[in-house]
Amino acid sequence: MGVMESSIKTSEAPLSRDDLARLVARDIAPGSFVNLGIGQPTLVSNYLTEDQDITLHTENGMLGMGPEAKGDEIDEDLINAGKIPVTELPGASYFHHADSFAMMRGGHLDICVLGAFQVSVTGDLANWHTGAPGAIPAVGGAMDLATGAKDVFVMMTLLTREGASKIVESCTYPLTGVGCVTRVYTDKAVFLTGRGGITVRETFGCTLEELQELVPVPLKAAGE
Amino acid sequence: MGVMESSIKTSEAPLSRDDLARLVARDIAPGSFVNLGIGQPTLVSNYLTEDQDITLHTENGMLGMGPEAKGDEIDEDLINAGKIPVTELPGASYFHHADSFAMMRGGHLDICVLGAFQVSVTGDLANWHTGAPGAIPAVGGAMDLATGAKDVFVMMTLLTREGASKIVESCTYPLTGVGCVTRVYTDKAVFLTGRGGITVRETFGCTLEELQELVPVPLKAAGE
Amino acid sequence: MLNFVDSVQEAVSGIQDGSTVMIGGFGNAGQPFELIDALLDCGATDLTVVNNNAGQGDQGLALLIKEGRVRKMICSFPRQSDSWHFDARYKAGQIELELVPQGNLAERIRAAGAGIGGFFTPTGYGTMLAEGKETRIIDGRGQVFETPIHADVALIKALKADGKGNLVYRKTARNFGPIMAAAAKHTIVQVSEIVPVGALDPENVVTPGIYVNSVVRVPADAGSSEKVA
Amino acid sequence: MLNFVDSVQEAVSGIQDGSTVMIGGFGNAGQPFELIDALLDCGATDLTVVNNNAGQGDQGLALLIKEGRVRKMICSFPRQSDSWHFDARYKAGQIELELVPQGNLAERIRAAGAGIGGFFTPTGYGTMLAEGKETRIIDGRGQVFETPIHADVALIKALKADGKGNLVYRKTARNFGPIMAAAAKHTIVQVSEIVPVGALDPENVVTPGIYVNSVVRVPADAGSSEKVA
Repeated sequence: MGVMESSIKTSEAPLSRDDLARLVARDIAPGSFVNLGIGQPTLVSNYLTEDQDITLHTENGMLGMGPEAKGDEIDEDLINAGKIPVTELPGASYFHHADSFAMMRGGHLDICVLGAFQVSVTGDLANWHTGAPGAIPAVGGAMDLATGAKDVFVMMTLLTREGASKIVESCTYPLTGVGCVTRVYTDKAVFLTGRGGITVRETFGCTLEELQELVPVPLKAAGE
Repeated sequence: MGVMESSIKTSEAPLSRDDLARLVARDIAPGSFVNLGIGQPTLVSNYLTEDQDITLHTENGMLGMGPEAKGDEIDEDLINAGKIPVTELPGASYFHHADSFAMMRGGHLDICVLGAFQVSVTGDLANWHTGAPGAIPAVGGAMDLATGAKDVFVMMTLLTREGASKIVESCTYPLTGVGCVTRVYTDKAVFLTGRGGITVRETFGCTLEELQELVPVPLKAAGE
Repeated sequence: MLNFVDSVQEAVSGIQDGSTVMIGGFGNAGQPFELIDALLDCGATDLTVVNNNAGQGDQGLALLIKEGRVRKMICSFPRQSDSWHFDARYKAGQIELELVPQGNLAERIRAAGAGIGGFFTPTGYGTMLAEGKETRIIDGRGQVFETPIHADVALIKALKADGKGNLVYRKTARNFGPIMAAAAKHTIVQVSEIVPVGALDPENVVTPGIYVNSVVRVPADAGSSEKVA
Repeated sequence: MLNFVDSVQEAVSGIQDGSTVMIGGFGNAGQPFELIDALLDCGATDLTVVNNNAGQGDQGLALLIKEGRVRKMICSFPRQSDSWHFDARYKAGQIELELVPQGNLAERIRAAGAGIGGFFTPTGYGTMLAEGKETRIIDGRGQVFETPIHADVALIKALKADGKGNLVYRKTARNFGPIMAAAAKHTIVQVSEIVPVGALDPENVVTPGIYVNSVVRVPADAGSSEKVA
């Protein structure tokens, strides 16, 4: 399948994890309410600016979460969903677990940023379970986050350690949610999912044609 | 159908509304959480003693409701379900409407006292709508109260103004709830409903036989 | 997005014809009288209104109904001694009524805000208000399927808002405010006082600012002399 | 009925073999460690335990599992780096696991307390956690039917109780406490402080005393040195 050349933005090199976090942070609209998943997505908080006035939600019952707590700030009653001690910003609020998940499941969060094992062209997400025999399954809030937020952004490396694309025609790992992902941020490109399949917004250190060779689904530039 | 004579308690005369309210109040177990419906049931609050330590719920969002507010106590933000200004007792709490009805519907209230048009032998309740053509229906919280409380007590006169029994084989008015009433307090007798039909706990100013003549369903003394 | 606006007129100016509008309050407690008056003035019509009642006397919601601006009422208790404007429209067949037990009204509003697609409840089972509805027996109890009530706009009243739109209420004026704020796409709040960010204890916030879109300050005593006691 | 008891041992003494026990907490925040220890000591077995996790390290719930007292776990996240006691029992086929998405866990607990017979939610639709469950499309969205989780007993931790059993919590230690208190037939609370009736502002009560049966004071620093960070 041929890929048409296009004028989408690119950069000289793949993005580092921090560069990727900076990019996601920049793409979050001012005033948004955001939930950052455990792991790589947590890095995004390092690059949110005060001007953006982003309010962070943690599903264990808080809006207005501040940075990780250090030293004397550590309070065992104030943790995030990853069980890391955090801080409270002015204007914060606390609520119980059902109210917190109602906030997420009711579609009130603007953006949720999650890690992933695989994302399909139609936005299916697999990020909770490898399905390996004998593995003990653990889902946490992943399915609620995937189905609840207005936009679900995924952050991941494009390729597994073995070099397989995590962007797939159809997920082979057990699903977290169906058709829920709206954008995928990877070290090599930003993908948009939705009606009409997957498109590429920008690439990092590769052309669209080079990207196509890594990904087993037909790609086109966004906006074409 | 014959009625067996029995040794159930009786009194010399039918009970007044206030005597009936006093009786209901006396029957409420210490420490209970209680909702008193609009109208006649509200009178019960006048006869609850401090020793009983009863907590009153009002479905518009409060536990620990005190007596009706008078004079300077009147606060338009503090009303009961009948929209009457009330007061707040120490240890009160406020909550929103969904939490308040969750409390009722989740079976946490010990007793709810309601008025009624009719109660059937199996405890069906009709108290919200005459079903008259052209009547504008209005249900309020009646159906939630009827189905939610652990015990539903009804307070009413035994007979309509026209002399018809409000204890019936089967309600002719539209139902509020099915099989929900556990006791019926009337001016002429206290009835218990439940498995095995209706029984009479005590009579006021009449014998069980005289009572039977007023009521079109077979009666027997409770405990027989 | 959260906006602090200068007038109730500005607050309601975006309400479209045909909208579903939730209005807070139970009796006078928590009724956003000034926002309702502004809705009357702004001219929006063909409204579906969700409120516990259907207007009282010659004010607020009753006037909206009198003026023919309400196509449908969703409420638990329309008939009151002074609900004459609703009564007249209803008897003339000029207003639709969806009568909902009060607990179902509250739970259906809560379900909308919480992303619940529907739920089973014992309330109303075996009654005429369950006619035509799906039912099933769960754990030996008859239950009725009820669906969420979503709204385009909520008009509510709170005591204070902080600069993030966090709200606290006062006594039984809290009633429908928190659940309506979560159920509507756009929530407009009138408050007695706006306080700085940080002035509300995070433990005591009742409605987090995420549920609030427009805040307008209406001093507590404004127009109170016009209210029905 | 509300009781104030003198010890955690007395508080849990009525828990029967075969009970379903909800245990509050998310991570260490809100975990009623001392009540769990007392449950371990009291000997009740064949328990179904509802908690977000399935025990960590060599303490609390993990020890209950190690000792073979838990027949079934209902939780969202059993697998952690230090969940070795659960892992061992699970791999040996000695413990049943009902894995529930965290939001469904919270909503199902809430449903039990609120008298809801069941509800539809988009969470889990199209995934293996919906296999065998009733589904339907509502407003164009696939949804899964979920049922309430009731319990015989809840063990929770709060900051303060007043003499009526009203509770307030502290920061993210609130988590499952309020909904578990409402979902269980008998709710046992450990608090740092017991205050007189009237000492809590009625506007700020989080769990009304109606949901509380036994209160025991456990000073905040008791045993904290034993806790995993």
